[in-house]
Amino acid sequence: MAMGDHDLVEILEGALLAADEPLTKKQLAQLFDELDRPAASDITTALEEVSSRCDGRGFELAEVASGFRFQVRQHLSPWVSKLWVERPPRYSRALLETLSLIAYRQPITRGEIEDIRGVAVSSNIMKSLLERDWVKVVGHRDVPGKPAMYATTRGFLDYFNLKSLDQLPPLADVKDLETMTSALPLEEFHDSRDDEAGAEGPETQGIAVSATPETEEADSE
Amino acid sequence: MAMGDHDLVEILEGALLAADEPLTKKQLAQLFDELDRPAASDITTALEEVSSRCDGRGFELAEVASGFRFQVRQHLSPWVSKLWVERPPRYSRALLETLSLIAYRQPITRGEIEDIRGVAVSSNIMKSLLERDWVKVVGHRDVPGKPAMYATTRGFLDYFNLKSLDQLPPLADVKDLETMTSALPLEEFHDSRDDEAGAEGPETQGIAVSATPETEEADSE
Amino acid sequence: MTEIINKTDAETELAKNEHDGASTDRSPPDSLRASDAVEKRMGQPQQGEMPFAVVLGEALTELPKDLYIPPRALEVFLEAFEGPLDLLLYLIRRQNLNILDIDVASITEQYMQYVDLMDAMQFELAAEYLLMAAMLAEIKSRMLLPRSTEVDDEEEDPRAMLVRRLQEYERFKKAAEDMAALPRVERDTWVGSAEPPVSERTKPLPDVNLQDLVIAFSEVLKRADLYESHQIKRESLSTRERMADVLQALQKQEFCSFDALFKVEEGRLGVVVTFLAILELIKESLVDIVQSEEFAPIHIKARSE
Repeated sequence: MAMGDHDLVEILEGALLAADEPLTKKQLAQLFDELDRPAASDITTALEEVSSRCDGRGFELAEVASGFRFQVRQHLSPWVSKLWVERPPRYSRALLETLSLIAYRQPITRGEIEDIRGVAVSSNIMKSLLERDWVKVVGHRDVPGKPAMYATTRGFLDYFNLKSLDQLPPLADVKDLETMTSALPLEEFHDSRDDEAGAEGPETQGIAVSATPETEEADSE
Repeated sequence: MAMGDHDLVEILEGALLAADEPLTKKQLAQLFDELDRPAASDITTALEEVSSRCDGRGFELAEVASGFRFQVRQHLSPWVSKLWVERPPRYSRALLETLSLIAYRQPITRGEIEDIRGVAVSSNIMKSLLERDWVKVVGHRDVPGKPAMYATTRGFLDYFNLKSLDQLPPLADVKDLETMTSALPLEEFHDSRDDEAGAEGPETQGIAVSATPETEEADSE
Repeated sequence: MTEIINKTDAETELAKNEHDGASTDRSPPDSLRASDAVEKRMGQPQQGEMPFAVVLGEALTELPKDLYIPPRALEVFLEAFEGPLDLLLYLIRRQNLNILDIDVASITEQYMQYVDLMDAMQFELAAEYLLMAAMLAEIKSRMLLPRSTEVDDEEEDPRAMLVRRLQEYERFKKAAEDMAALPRVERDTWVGSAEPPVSERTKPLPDVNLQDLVIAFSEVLKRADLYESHQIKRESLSTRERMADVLQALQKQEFCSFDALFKVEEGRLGVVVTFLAILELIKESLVDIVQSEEFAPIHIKARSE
């Protein structure tokens, strides 16, 4: 295929832009049939032209260990990096449950959390909560193994816009929320409440723990 | 961060080159903080500048279905294609016919494709098309068996360098039924032909008349 | 038509064969010229509609030479066609005929020849072709019969239907060819990309809203309720919080003066809460309370420290 000097520059530009990896001069030369193959010096000259054409543009030709590549100019990083702003991930249910137990039942050890949740609490969860500075170790329980006791931090209160733990919503509110959204038969609901009230002392009434087996509603949240 | 007009063009260039996917004007605008965000018209103007800066270079700014991207100029493909040892995948006629039916007739079920092609569509073809992300299931036709209805994706348009379905090559015209039957040298079928028009469902009628949706699309090009 | 055939190297033999076939459009070989002539005559309405045109049709049963397919090539040949409609289109186009002018009788004969070969070679593949053959035969037979207009009121002209199917198929066959010619990523163009600048990406942290937290708590309590027989009791939150505060204070110093844990500015309620917290901590064996002698200052000591 016929190819003038002008084309050589274009071909190199196209190839460098299309390639996923940096290209060496040798690789660039091999884009051409043997008969048409430009001399190494021509490639060098053409690459200089490619480079100078990038003046004032958002990208530049860079030579790195494995060859030549186009790269976006570093000073554009503040904007270009926005391309990869990730959507915040979501916390697992296990983490939220652990956090809620620490919030409502502090100080609490990991073992106690596990007893209530009925499953082990992964170290990652505790690590995430500590790193987020939502929980802290406030002491160690004087039982074998001296397990750490966790409590929530000021940072936790700040994040949730609470002045103190008193302001954590009482569980009764949750109950209302569920009553509104669930298709729970009303009688059953009342029965379970009555049973509960009967079984508990006055102190426990406020918590209004639901004894209904329909525990899955909240999953849909 | 301060940003002049000159920078806007550079930022767009950098972002378009750094992104793995085509970027829409909206996505480009979102690279900027709200206070700094350029108006849509500024982005358009800057993109025009980006495009004109590609004149005589080995690449161009292209607008495809999912946005703007830089791409290598087609006339360079003889050289640039040498970067890859493997030849680009070839697609069978069966696959392309199936794909074209989905493209021009979407949403369409596999059975409808088979009716027109007069031959079964292999599961492999549907699988390939789905895996390549060229087609997707957009619903199920409300007939026995609830067959899936297929439509093409943005990925399909991007791959074939199209901005929208309008840009598909126009579908060849079909002589309408009148012309067709008058050309039939069969007088004895004359009567039955009258019934034909009445007996046809909306689908077959669409084929016969020239005002079918797909021809409209093609015409508008 | 040649592009259909010239697909793979394996088809060379066939392609050569078919090249002859395709070229009949321009210069039909002698073998075909005769049949062309017949077809031309048949194509004229006055002849084609004569019931006894069948005689001429039968005369065509002698296979034109270009129809011969070496058996080994049949498989490849069939792969070159996308089904019965495609084959039929090929037969029509090879004779440079408009679909609208097809001579069913003649085409049926030719089609049957292929189907016969196919039938012997690979029966499974032949099924769809056989169906078409049956349809062609039906059309042909109907054309041969004198027909009363009333009888077929309910039915569509089978030939018109076939022609329409052929036309429709041909449109999409063409569309597929057009689509194949569109500039394609990875073949005709490549998406340009450059190394992105180095960036210090900060990973955003998940958001949680208070309601999620409360729901999580109610969930876990409900579940605990199912696991255990005892009821979960309400704890006074402020007491719990204060317990944590006391423990926190005790972490910093080994002993803490009992008085120092109370803050006058919190008022009576604060004092009560703190006192309850300390009692609870003692009950839970989390702290020790130390008093060296009567009325001496009371000190609190974290037990685990």
